[in-house]
Formats: sequence, structure tokens, C-alpha cells
Amino acid sequence: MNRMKILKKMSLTMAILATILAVSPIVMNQVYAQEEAVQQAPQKTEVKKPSATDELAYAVDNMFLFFCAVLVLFMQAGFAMVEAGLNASKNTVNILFKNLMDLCIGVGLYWLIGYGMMYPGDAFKGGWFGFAGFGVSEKLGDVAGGTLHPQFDFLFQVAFAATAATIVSGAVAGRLKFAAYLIYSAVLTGLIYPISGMWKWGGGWLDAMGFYDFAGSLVVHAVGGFAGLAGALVLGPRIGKFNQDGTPNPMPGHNLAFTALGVFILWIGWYGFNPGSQLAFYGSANTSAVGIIAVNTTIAAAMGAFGAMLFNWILYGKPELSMALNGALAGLVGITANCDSVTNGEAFIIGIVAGIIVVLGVILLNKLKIDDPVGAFPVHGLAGIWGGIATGLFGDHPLGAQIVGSLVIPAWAFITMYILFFTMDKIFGIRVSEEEEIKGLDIGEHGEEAYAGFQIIETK
Amino acid sequence: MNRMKILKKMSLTMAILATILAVSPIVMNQVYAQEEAVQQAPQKTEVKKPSATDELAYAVDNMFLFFCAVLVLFMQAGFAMVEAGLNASKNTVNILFKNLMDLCIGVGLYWLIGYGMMYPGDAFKGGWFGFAGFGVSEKLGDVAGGTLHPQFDFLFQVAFAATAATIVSGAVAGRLKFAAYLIYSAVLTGLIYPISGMWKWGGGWLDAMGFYDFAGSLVVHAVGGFAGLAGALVLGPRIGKFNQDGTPNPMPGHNLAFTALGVFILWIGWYGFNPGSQLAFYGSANTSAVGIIAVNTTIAAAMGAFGAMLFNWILYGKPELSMALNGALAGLVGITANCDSVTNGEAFIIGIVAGIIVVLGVILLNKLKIDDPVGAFPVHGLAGIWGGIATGLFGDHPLGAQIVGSLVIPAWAFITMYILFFTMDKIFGIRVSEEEEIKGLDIGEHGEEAYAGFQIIETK
Amino acid sequence: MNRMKILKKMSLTMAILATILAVSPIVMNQVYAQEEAVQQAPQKTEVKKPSATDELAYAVDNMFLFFCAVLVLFMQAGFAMVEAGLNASKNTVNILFKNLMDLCIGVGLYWLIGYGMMYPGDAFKGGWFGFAGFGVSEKLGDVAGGTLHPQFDFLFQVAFAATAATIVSGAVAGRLKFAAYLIYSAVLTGLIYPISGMWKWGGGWLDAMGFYDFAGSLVVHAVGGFAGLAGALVLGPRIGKFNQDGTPNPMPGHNLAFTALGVFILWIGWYGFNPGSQLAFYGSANTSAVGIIAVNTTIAAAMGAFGAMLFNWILYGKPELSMALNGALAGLVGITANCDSVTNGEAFIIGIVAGIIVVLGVILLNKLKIDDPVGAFPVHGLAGIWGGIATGLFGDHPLGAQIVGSLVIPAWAFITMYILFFTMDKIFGIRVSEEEEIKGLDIGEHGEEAYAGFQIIETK
Amino acid sequence: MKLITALIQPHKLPDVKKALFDAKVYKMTVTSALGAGAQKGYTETYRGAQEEINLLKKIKIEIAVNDDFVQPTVDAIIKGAKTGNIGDGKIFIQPLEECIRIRTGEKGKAAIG
Amino acid sequence: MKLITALIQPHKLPDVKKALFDAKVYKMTVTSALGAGAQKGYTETYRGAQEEINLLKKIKIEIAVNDDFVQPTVDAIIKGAKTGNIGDGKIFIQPLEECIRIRTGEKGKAAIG
Amino acid sequence: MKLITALIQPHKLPDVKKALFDAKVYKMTVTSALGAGAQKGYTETYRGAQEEINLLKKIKIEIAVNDDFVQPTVDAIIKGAKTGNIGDGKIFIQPLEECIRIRTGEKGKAAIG
Ligand SMILES: Nc1ncnc2c1ncn2[C@@H]1O[C@H](COP(=O)(O)OP(=O)(O)O)[C@@H](O)[C@H]1O
Ligand SMILES: Nc1ncnc2c1ncn2[C@@H]1O[C@H](COP(=O)(O)OP(=O)(O)O)[C@@H](O)[C@H]1O
Ligand SMILES: Nc1ncnc2c1ncn2[C@@H]1O[C@H](COP(=O)(O)OP(=O)(O)O)[C@@H](O)[C@H]1O
Repeated sequence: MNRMKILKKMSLTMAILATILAVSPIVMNQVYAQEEAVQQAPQKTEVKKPSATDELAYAVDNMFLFFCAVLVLFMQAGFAMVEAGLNASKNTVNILFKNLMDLCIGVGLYWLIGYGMMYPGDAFKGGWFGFAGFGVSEKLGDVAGGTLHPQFDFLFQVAFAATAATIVSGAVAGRLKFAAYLIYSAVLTGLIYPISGMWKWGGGWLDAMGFYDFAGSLVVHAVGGFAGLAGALVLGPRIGKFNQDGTPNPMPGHNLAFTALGVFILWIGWYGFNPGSQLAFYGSANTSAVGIIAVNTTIAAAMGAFGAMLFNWILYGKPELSMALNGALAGLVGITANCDSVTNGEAFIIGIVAGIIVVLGVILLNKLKIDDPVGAFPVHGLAGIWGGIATGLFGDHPLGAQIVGSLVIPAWAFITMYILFFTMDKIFGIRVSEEEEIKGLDIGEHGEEAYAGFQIIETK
Repeated sequence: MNRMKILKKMSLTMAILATILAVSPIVMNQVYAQEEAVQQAPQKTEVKKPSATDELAYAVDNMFLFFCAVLVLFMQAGFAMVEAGLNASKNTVNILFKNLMDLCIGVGLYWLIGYGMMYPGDAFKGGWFGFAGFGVSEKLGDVAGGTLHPQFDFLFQVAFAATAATIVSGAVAGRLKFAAYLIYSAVLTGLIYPISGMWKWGGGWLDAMGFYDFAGSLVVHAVGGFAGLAGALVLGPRIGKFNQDGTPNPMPGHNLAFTALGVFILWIGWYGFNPGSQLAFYGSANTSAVGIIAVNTTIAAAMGAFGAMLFNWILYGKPELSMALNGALAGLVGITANCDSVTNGEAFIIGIVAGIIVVLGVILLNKLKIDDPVGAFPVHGLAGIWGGIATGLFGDHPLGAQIVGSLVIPAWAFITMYILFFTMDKIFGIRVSEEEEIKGLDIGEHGEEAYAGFQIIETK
Repeated sequence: MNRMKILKKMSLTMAILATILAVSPIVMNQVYAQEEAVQQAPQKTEVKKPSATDELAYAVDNMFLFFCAVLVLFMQAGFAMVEAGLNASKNTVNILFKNLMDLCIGVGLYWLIGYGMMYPGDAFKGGWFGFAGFGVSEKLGDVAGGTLHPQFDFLFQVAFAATAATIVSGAVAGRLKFAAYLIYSAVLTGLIYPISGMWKWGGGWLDAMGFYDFAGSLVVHAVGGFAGLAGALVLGPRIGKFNQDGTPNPMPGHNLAFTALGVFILWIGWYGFNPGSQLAFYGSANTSAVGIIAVNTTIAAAMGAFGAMLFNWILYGKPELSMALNGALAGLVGITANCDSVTNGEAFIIGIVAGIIVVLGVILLNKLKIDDPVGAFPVHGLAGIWGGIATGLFGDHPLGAQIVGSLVIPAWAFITMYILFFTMDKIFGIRVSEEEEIKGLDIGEHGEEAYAGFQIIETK
Repeated sequence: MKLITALIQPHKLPDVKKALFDAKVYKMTVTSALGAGAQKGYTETYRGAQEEINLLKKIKIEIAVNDDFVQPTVDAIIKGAKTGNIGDGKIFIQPLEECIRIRTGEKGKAAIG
Repeated sequence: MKLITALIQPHKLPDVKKALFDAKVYKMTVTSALGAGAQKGYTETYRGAQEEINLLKKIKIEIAVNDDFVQPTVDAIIKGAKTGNIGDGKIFIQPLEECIRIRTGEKGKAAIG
Repeated sequence: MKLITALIQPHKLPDVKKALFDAKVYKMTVTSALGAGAQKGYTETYRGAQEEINLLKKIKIEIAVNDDFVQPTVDAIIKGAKTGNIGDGKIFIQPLEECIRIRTGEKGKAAIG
């Protein structure tokens, strides 16, 4: 009986797949037609043969971006480890799965529509929205230093989109339905992130206004952090997080070694995130910029961890690892917007302040009775805003524009995502049942436990 | 007494070592003599000083290959984590050890003889077997774009050899004797893999026939996958895997977080595997090719995971992480042969199909009562063949030659490895005792447990 | 009450921070003033515009160093995993925290003073000590192949400093106070390592003498290994390590999967460590050198693991994973000094001998009743010295100078660090209380456990 | 003296602890266990294989008490653990002949509390 | 009522469970344990240090039953766990004075099954 | 026959094992447990939230013995586990009605040792 059902489902799927395979060439041709239309104009200049120097500079810059993209993609492993480690073992499969699907859905949708919305081309300069067409060109454009092959550019950008999406999975951990998460993830990477991304990096209105965000303290991290806040608010805290008198209970993560490994991986991945955002290595000005960016990134991360450790030590009388790890990430987020505009010494200060902000942010969330299991909001939301402001304070960019951008982008992410989570909640309910939450989402949502054979005693 | 024995063994080893040290210069000279003889001819052209452009292009291409090789070598960590996570905790040390030794033995033997057999030079064009001599040249050859230093080429190729070998360790997990595994590993990396590798990449008969396998869906992955199938067949299933009525029992892995981390690492490593197989970055045609390869790889991986998740969801009513992770790998394996020959859209389809194949492959193995604990055969064997066929379907390569290659290489690996495992089994028995299997190979083979202090309740 | 205290501390910290923020510009200006003074002279030559070839070569070399630096920084994750895995679960947070802080403090201090002490410039050639000024120049110097931007150079060097420091954390695991460790770490990265580093790499007296240490078997690894030995000696063994009759008890690590992962990561990181130490890729001589270095590194690592496994098998009748993993690291340490000066075949021998040394070193430590929980001394100290000697035996460098350097550097590290640990111990006691040691440093020092929810049965 | 053993739902441990503390029962020993009872397990398919998981995670609490403390202790456990749903658990009461405090060698009533 | 405690080889748990189910014993509590008994441990050398491991992994099953169920339960355990080799394990039987179902407050025979 | 249960500090297990072996008690079952007793726990703040941890890690040793072995066993446990500090632990003694060796079916005195 059961077997019959499965066989039936199998054949059905196969039939659908066959149909897809049959029609796909047509669809794909359509995609390419549109795409080629868009790319027509610039392709013309391709006629003249590039010089050896152009070819070499082109190779150097694209190779640089390629390896940077790989580093940024590696961050997905870092997020997965950080978030899995900071949550209960009974939700491990769920968290890992959300991280994997972020990337997979992100790649699919950002390829299909997101990239075209985020980089719509000069026609939409200074605007609020644009679209360059489906897919990503596979054609070679101009060959010269500083010019990027669209495929490499896409690879780099899609990793950023996946990063923004994956930040949220930690904030909503332990209680959000898996299917709701997949919908959220699709909307963020396919719509919300590309739109606000276009405002700055696609040449939109924030860019025209003079707002500066080098590698995405706001465009990427604050978007993720505030989307996570929205999710945490709509969901409410996990069972047992807050007592009736409002005091919080610790719900410690099940594997801090995973969390530490994840932070080291993220730190490493950030060497793609920030330096890669220079988008060029050739030319001594670029080379020099990348060098300063890399060192600033390192110093801010180090001081973020150090600052958080020290501040926590002063406040609570002990150095806490999970806080220092959050501090390192906050330092990295804080320097992201301005790593090319500040000195090593200023990076030092930006890092320490970011580390302190994260400790205060955790206190603030506890006060407000908001449950963000991994500290995604303090790390990416608050330190992201700090990054935007610091760009004005230290980095010779107009403070006014920085403040506008540092308010508008978080607000955009928060409001749209609040509406999304709220609407989904009204329609089908986004929170798992109390029983499922208690038993763990691994059993409830996936029927698969992460640690078969290990005896685990969970008391929360 | 015990101490005396150890002291005796120690001095014996030292004596042997001293002898080796004494004779090694002679042997080594021998190696170099042969090697230099082989390299004589091309070395001659080295006389003229290369131009700055040649030097630069040479640097760019070799640097590209260097970092790609590092990424491929990183895949060893990925395999170790995937396989350790998908098995019982009582076999963790054994699995990790096999993965480490794959690499170590692979490096030793592939350096000594494998590389010379796989790339025997033009003299053996179109043939079945050749040998260029022991070791790898340390001499600089031609300096120009697209030319690789033999040492970098070796580094890249040895990582591929180790990959092919390590695939098997998952399929035979939990029951194969460690010593038998070491022998298998030596034979594969020193003999079987280089021979079939030569047929295609060394310019052998399959290459001459027009068979295409860009980065090794068949040459690397199917070889590993079918060797694993041979091992699993000779060994038979683990105790408790199948009931008397033939139905399978779940034997879930002990740490899916390791498995997920491993898959992320493998995904990252594949950016060395596929793009690096272009073997050049300089020249806008190469640059463009690498860009398309990298994006195709990404899309296929993402869609492999997505397809496997969805198909599993449809069949069994739940999204299963371990299946989605296998799906990502299957997508990667499927795109490996053709990543330079298909469009992004085709990569999308190749990935989804690979994801579905892996689910069907697991069902098939259960039906056939073959026990492959990590799904090595569906992921590397079946998706490998799919990659070869897809190269013909989508990639403008003659379908006939693709089918021949996609049958011959798996058959070669399966038959030779079946003979090897079978013969070893007849001579000394390759399966551990029932008692050892039940207690775990960590205690039986290594006297070392992976998780001292953790209380583990294993019931299988 | 508690809340009032925390609020008070919070405002105090804020006040201090505000003051720092206010005075920091002044201090920073000071740093830059000094720094620019130092950089004045070479800056002058910057006037003439570099040629395209110079720009390209500059980009290639700096990009090479950048990615190598990232790989070396990744080694921090490797050390964290290796050391965490080889210790008891009750000390996991502490070990991870020490590894994190090594890097953070190292970055801060090595940036502020260490780099200026280690590379003081030509003025201090052949000397014992020098100082170029605070901070690191952010100015572009000469643009040409082989010239490095100071920021990239710093990034690469600081990763080395952090490596030297982090080696110690394993040797003193399970009993050293966290605060004492922070002090040690600051002294090593800010003072001891830069001084002896200057002797060789900063152009000091050892360099003048003809001593050769390509990538730091001694300058980095032996410094760490012998500093660790000093710490282990001052501290004495962990409770329960040695019986009254002097025989050692096994205190197995709690997670060998972490240790294996860590070793794979370190191995990968070493492709930055050794090849990067060529400090240039452009120019076929450099390209060729890097290729040979990378392959030698690979072969030595493989043979180190293989040698250790085999020797352990011969001695104790079983292949032990933790020993093979240590062997891989020993092979890597052993080849570090000479990877550019030996052939592949010699690397083979150097690796095997290093693997054997590590097994003997563990036996030696047991005999001497010294407790080094992770084998830091055999791996980094003994194999480091072996690397120095092997440079003389195989590498065409004067054996005399090699012996001097291989004695002086370890002695320097051992003596200064012994004095430091001893003095700290006299002043405030560096060992945690017996009760804290038994319960674990995670609870005692950090009030945070690594594995919440897992039932762990520790019997030592 | 009696030894009271209770098997409860894991997430009820904090409530039971609180109820016991309110009843002035401060001493206990807690272990984790897997239990099969009236509560139905769940079915898992794992990679195409099916299995009924009928051993569910439980917490086992053991409390040694003097005879006059038996009823209050049982009441407290029920108060903390009861939800009215299947899976709430069971309490077992066994005779306890002697109790010794290792530190002092005290026995019986003096040792138990 | 009696409390039956069995210590068995870990890999025999599925068989014992099956035998118990066949004997209509559906309720039990399972924990993991380390046991020293007639079964010899094994010697490990770890990085040059030797140790005899004499605590082996065991599974502990506890079953509370009415008196007339004691013999069938013991028989079922033996059926499932016996191989004839050292290490097969032991069964202990203790008096059980009371059994309470937390959900309903039922006692004794009514509660145990 | 009696069932002796001891709750001791985890790090005292090797000493207790040794003392038991010296007293010729070779059979036992060991589990890990969390215990609340006279020993005070410790307070943790975790990310700004406070909690008193009052369940401390303990080791539980169960030994089934013949009546004449009760005293030597208790003495051995005390010898191995006692430090004089709070937290040393407790020993419980319960009646044991039957003991069966699964391998042979032997019962009672013959089975216990
Ligand atoms: N007869 C028994 N023997 C041993 N353990 C039992 C017995 N009955 C119940 N248990 C334990 O108590 C737990 C709860 O039992 P259950 O029947 O689910 O509760 P309830 O009947 O109150 O809903 C079980 O999981 C099992 O661990
Ligand atoms: N007297 C005892 N007290 C407590 N536990 C015991 C006792 N005898 C045996 N055990 C437990 O039973 C398990 C199996 O005992 P063992 O002597 O190996 O079985 P057998 O004698 O049937 O071969 C032991 O590992 C231990 O956990
Ligand atoms: N009445 C009791 N019931 C159950 N377990 C107890 C009881 N009293 C003590 N224990 C167990 O014994 C352990 C040690 O008790 P504790 O009071 O700390 O020892 P002591 O009083 O000898 O210093 C506790 O952690 C707990 O596990």
C-alpha cells in the first residue's frame, strides 16, 4: 500500500520532469533572447582585439574576484556551524537544512531574476527599481583591467545574497516552520535584497545621494539582521526563554566548538567579502586598497572579539566565549562598509566599539523580551548600522547620507519582512506546534536526528 | 618484558631506516636520471628567454592552478567529514584514518609511478597504457601562457587521484579491515586510476575516440563510485542493515553536522576541481570559460540539493537533510564532465536530474540489498554516468562516444576492483569479525575511540 | 542590586571608551608620524610611474601573498580544532578561547609594535634588536615584481606570529589560568617572537651568519614548541596523568573528528605558509620554486603521517589515528625550513623521519613525566629542530650555521618563556585550583560549557 | 525509607524540580533514559528505510526519602509533571533498607536528607 | 509487583525488545551504562600509555511488572539476549511496593501495564 | 542479596574502582547522572541571563552482592570516594530478590559473583 503510493508519486514526478525537460529548451532560449538583447550594446565594443596587457589585467582582476567569491561562498559553512552550535541539539538538522537551502534557493532565484534586478544597468540610474532581464550573460564583454566577466560578477554577488538570507535562520531558530522559511528565503533573495541592493550598488537613489557602503554593512548585513528581528518579533520567544517576571533563561548552544569553527570560517570568508568588493586588483592603487582593506578587516575582527570579551568580563566577571565570538563577527560587520576608507588605527576603534555594541545588544534584546537565539540582530543589525555611521565619522563620507542610508535600508528590510512573516502567519501559521518545538524541529519537520547514538539530556 | 619488546622493535626500525637513508640517494638519482631523460627533449626549447608577457601569463596560469589544487586538496577534509558523519560513532576513527591514508598513500604512489603512467606523453597517444618514468620533473619547461610547471600539474592531479580513492571508504565503511583498505588504496591510486585516467586525459584511446569528460565525472567520480560498489558487493551488508524479509533498516549517521560541514567543504573544493580543469586562466577565452564553469558548478550543486529535497519530500512526505546533502554532491558530480560545454540553464536541469537520480539510487540499492552506508555509489557512480551522458545530450559532444566512455570506465573500475577485493578476501579475509563489527572498528582496529567521555547508546 | 552594579560598570566602561575615542586621533597621528618618518626615504622613488609590466608583476605577487596569507590565517581554525579535539570535553571552551585570543591579541600587538621590531630595516642589519616604529605603513612603496605592499606583508607575517603563539595553548591545556595565558600570549607575539624573528628574517645576526630557515621550522614552530615545553614544565602534569610509579595514564581527547578536521585544515593552510614564504610568484624562477615548495610540502606531510602510523604500528601493534595526525603535522614542520632547497625525494625522507621523531618524542615526554596533552613539543619543537638540521643535511646550506640556529632559537624561546611562566607563577600562581582542574576550566574560568545537553561521563 | 523513581517528560524537569523544592525535597539524582510506554512513538523513513521509533526520550528522577516524606514527594512530582496527556510518566516506590552518607558515615534518617 | 532490571549487550537491544513485544511486554525504560563483569575488557595503548579498559558498554532495561508477569518477562529477556558467550548479562529482580501513573493517579496493577 | 547503589564524584571513579577490586568486588554497573544534594551548585550567566546550576555531574555505581559482601563493599566505596568534603555522595542499599545470569540461567548466589 505504502509502496504503491510511493511508486505512484515517483511516476508522477517523472512525468512532470519529462515535461519540464521537453519545454525547457524553449524557455531557456527565451531567457537568452532577453539577455542577449540587454547585452547587445556593450558587446559591440568587443570587436577590437584586446592587448596583452589588457588580457593580463583582465585575467588578474577576474581571478582575484573568482577566489574572493569562493571565500565568500565558504561563509555558508561558517554560518551553518555558528548557528547550529548556538542552538539546541534537537534543532540541528533544521538549522543546517535552512542554511543549505538559503544557498540553493538563493542561487536559483538570484540567477533567474535577482541579479537582473540588482544590476539593471545605467538606464535605471538614481532610481528605485529596475530590471535588466532574466539570467546572467555568458558572453565575454570588454577585456581590460577592472572589467569583470558577468559570470564572475554573478558568482560574487550571489554569495552576498545568500549571506543576507542566511543571517535570518539563526534569529528564527527553534520555532519557525521549514516551509515558511523556504518562502521567506525565496522572497528575500529574489526580491527584497536585490531591490535595496540596487538602491546603492545598482546605481539607485541612495548611491546618487552620496551614501557609501563599501562591502555591505547595511546592504547585506543590516538587511539580514533586521529581517531576522522581524521574524523573531512575529514568532515570539521560544518556550522557556523568558520567565513570567520577564527575566531571561539561558538556553545555551549545544556545541560551542562548532560555533568557534564557524566564526573562524566566517573570518576567513570575509577576506573574500571585503577585499573582493574592490572588484579589481590590478593597478597599484587597487592593489594598495585591497591591502589596506584586508588589514583593516583583520584588525576590526580581532578588536571586536577582544572588546566584547573585555566588556563582558567587566560586566559579569567572566570572559564568555560565545560573546567574544559574536564580537569578532560584529567587528567584521562594522568594518564592512568602510574598510577602504579608514586607517588601521580607525579600524582598531571601529572593532572595539562593535564588540561593545554586541554585548549591549544582547542585553537590550533580553530587556525587550525578544528571543534571537544566536544574536543575529546585534551582530548583523546593530553592528551593521554602526558600520554605516562609522563610515561617516571616520571615513570622509557625508555623515548625513550615511545616516539616511543606515536608517532606510534597515527599515526597508524590517517592514517588508515583518509584513511577509505576519501575512504568512495569518494565512497558515508560521510557528510549529508547542509539542514539536519541545521535541525539536529535527523530529517534527524532518524525522531525522542529527546525533544518532549520542545520549542527550535536554531540560528546556 | 613489554618494554624490552618495544625497545627491540624500535632499534630494528631505526636500523632499517638508516639503511634506507643510506641507499636513498642512489635510488633517487636513479629516479631523476629516468625523469630527466624523459624531459630532455622539451627542455631544449627552454634556451630562449621568455618575454615579460609570457612570464606574466605563465605566472597567472600557474598561480590559478596552484590555488585550485589547494581547493581540491581541501576536499579531503570534506570527504572525511561527510563519511564520518554518516556512519556510527563507533567507526569514526576508522573512517577518518582511511581518509587520511588515502591522501598519504596516494601522494606517495602517484608521485612515484601514477603520474608517469597517467601522463606518459605523446609517444603513447591513442593507446591503452604508457609510462613516462618515475617521479615528477622539478625542471622548468616552456614559459608561456597555458604551460604548466610539472610540479603544479602534479599537485593538481594528485588531488584528483586521492579523490577517486577516498570515495570508496564510505561505501565499505563499518566492516572492511584497515589493512585491506590500505592495499586497495595503493592499487587504486598507483595503478587502476592512472590507467583509465590515461585513456582519456593522458591522450589514450578514449580520447582519440572523441569521448569527452572535462573534469572527471567518469574519470574520477565514477571510478570511485564503482570501485565502492565492488567493495560493498564483496563485503556484503553491515550486520542489521537488512531484515530477513529483505526490508532495510535505517542506520542513521552519528553526526549530520559533520556531514553538512563536509558537503559545504566539498562544494567549495569543487571550485578548484572544475574551474581548475580549464588548466589556464590567461586569455579572455580561458577567463570566460572559467567563469561559466564556476557558475554552472554552482547552479548544478544548488539544484541537485533542491531536486533531491523536493523529490524526497514528494515520495516520503518530509524533507530529509542527508538526502539533500547527497543531492548537492550528485549535482556537482553530474556537472563535472560538461561544466564547460553547457549553458547556465542546462546546468540547472543537469543538477535537478542528478538530485533525483540520487534518491532513486538509494532506493535501488535498498531493493538490491546492497549496503552503501554513505550513498557513494548513487552520488559518484550513478551521477557520474549521468554527467557523461548529459555531456552528449546538452554539450555538443558525440553521444555515441559519451555512452562508450560512460560504460567502459565504470566497468573497468568495477571489474578490476571486484577482482582485487575478491582475491584479498579469499587470501586473508577482508571483513572484520562479527564481534569487532558490533563493537566498532575503532576499538577493534585502532584501540582508540573518537569520543572519549561522551556517553553513546548504540543499538545496532 | 546585581543590576545596579552592572549598570555602574557599564557607564564606567562607556566613559573610558569615550575618552579613548577622544584621544585616539592624537595617538594615531603620532603613530603615523613615526611611521611616515621611517617610510620617507623609500617613498621618494615612487615618483616615476611604473610600467604596465611592473604593475602586473606587482599585482601578481601581491595577490599571491594575499591568498597565501588567508590560507595561513585559516590555520587558526585548524589549531583550534586539533587542540580542542585532543583534550577533555570539560576544557573545550577554554582551549577554543585561547586560540581565538592568540589571534586577536597577536593582531593588535604585532600591528602596534611586533612588526616594527621584526622588520626594523637595513639600519639594524646583522644586529640583535631593532625597531622601525609603531604600526604598519599604509603607503604604497615601489611598484614592481617581488615588491610587496607593506599591508600584505603585515597580513602574512601576523598570521605567522599568531601561529607561533597558538602552538603553546595545547601544551598547557587543562590547567593554566586564562588570564596568565593572555599575558603569555601578549609577551610572545609582542616581544619574544619578533626579536628572534628579526635575528633571521629581519636581517639580524643569525641571517648574517648564514643560517637558513625558509619558512620557519625554527623561527615559528620551534619557538612555539619550546615555549610550550617551558609552560608544561612550570605547570607540571595534569592531575591523573602520571601514576605514582611514574607510568603514564592515557587521557584521550574527546573528539578525534575535530582533531582530524583540524589537521586537514592545517595541511591546507600550510600551502600558504610554505609557498607564500617565497614572497613572489612572478618570474619563472619564482613560479618554479613555488611549485617545488608546494609538492615538497605535500610529500613531507603525507610521509610524516605514514611514517608515524607505521612506526606506531610496529611498536604497539596498532595504527593509531592521533599519532598519524601528529605525524602529518611533524612532516609539515620538518619541511618548512627547507622546502625550497630539497628535491621531492628528499622531502619524502624528511617527512618519514619527522613522523618517526614524533612517536619517539611522545615516548620521551612520557619518560620525563612531562605532560603535553596535544604533543605540541614533539610536533613543533622536535620536528622543528629536525627541519633545521635537515636543511643542512639535504639542502646545501652550511650545517654549522644550521646547528647554531637550531639550538639558539629554541633556547631563546625556552629560557625567556620559562622565566615568564615561572615569574607569573611566583607572583599570582598560574595553575588553577585542583577542584577547578577536576571540574574543568570551562566551568571554572568561563562559566560556560561547550556541550550543553550532551551527557558526558568523564572518569579522569 | 523508600526509593522513589519517577519517569517524566524531559521538558517537565524544571517544573518537577520546582515542585520538589517547594515541598522541601532538595536531594535527588537525575538521569536521561529512553522509555516505551503508553505513549506512541513516531515513524521515521530514513533514506528509503522505515522504522518505528518507540523509545522516546525520558528523564528519570530518583529520590530517597523517609517514610513520612513519601506522600509529599509523590504529590510534588505529580504536580510538576502532570499535563493529562499520555506520556506524563510513572512513579515507582521501592523499599530502601539503608542509606549512608559517604562523607560522615552517618546512616539512615540522618543520612538521607 | 516487581522491578526487573536487565543488563545486556548493546547490540542485543533490538532482539530483546522484539522478544518482549512478542511476550506482550510493551513498557520499559532503557539507559546506557558501563559494566564490569565476567567479560574481560580490552587493553589500549594510547600514545605510548597503556590502560586496561574494563568497563564495557552495556544497555540497562528496567521493567516494572505484576507478579504473574515476572517469569514471562525474564524468559523473553533471556530469549532475546542470550548468545551463550560471556558478556550476555544479568537480570535482577527487586520488590516494587507501589506504581503510580502520573497522568491519572491510578495505582498498582492498574498503573503498571 | 542486596543491591548497593552509590552516587559519587565523577573523578573518584578510578579510586572507587580500585578499592572495590582490592576488596575483590569485580562486578558493577556504572552510569552518569546529575545530582542535587548538600553540595552547592554554581551560578552561570550566559549572554546576560543568570541561572543557578544545581544539578551537578555525578557517577552512579550499582553493585549486586550477597549479604555477607555488603559491608566490605560499602567500606570499599567509602574508602575510595571519601574526601571529607560536601559532595562526596551517598550509598543506598536495597533488597534484591533474585539475580539471573542470562548466559547460563544460573540464579541467586551462583549468578551474582
Ligand atoms: N512498566 C514499566 N516499566 C518500566 N518503565 C515504565 C513502565 N511503564 C512506564 N514506564 C516508563 O514511563 C514512561 C512513561 O510511560 P507512559 O506509559 O508513556 O505514561 P502514561 O501511561 O502515564 O501516559 C515510559 O516512557 C517508560 O520510560
Ligand atoms: N554483581 C553485579 N552488580 C552489578 N552489575 C553487575 C553485576 N554482575 C554483572 N553486572 C552487570 O552485568 C553486565 C554483564 O555481566 P557479565 O558478568 O559480563 O555477564 P555474564 O557473566 O553473564 O557473561 C556487566 O557488564 C555489569 O554491567
Ligand atoms: N535523598 C537523595 N535521593 C536521591 N539522591 C540523593 C539523595 N541524597 C543525595 N543524593 C545523590 O547523592 C549526591 C551527593 O549528595 P551530597 O548531598 O552532595 O553529598 P554529601 O551530603 O555526602 O556531601 C547528590 O548529588 C545526589 O545525586
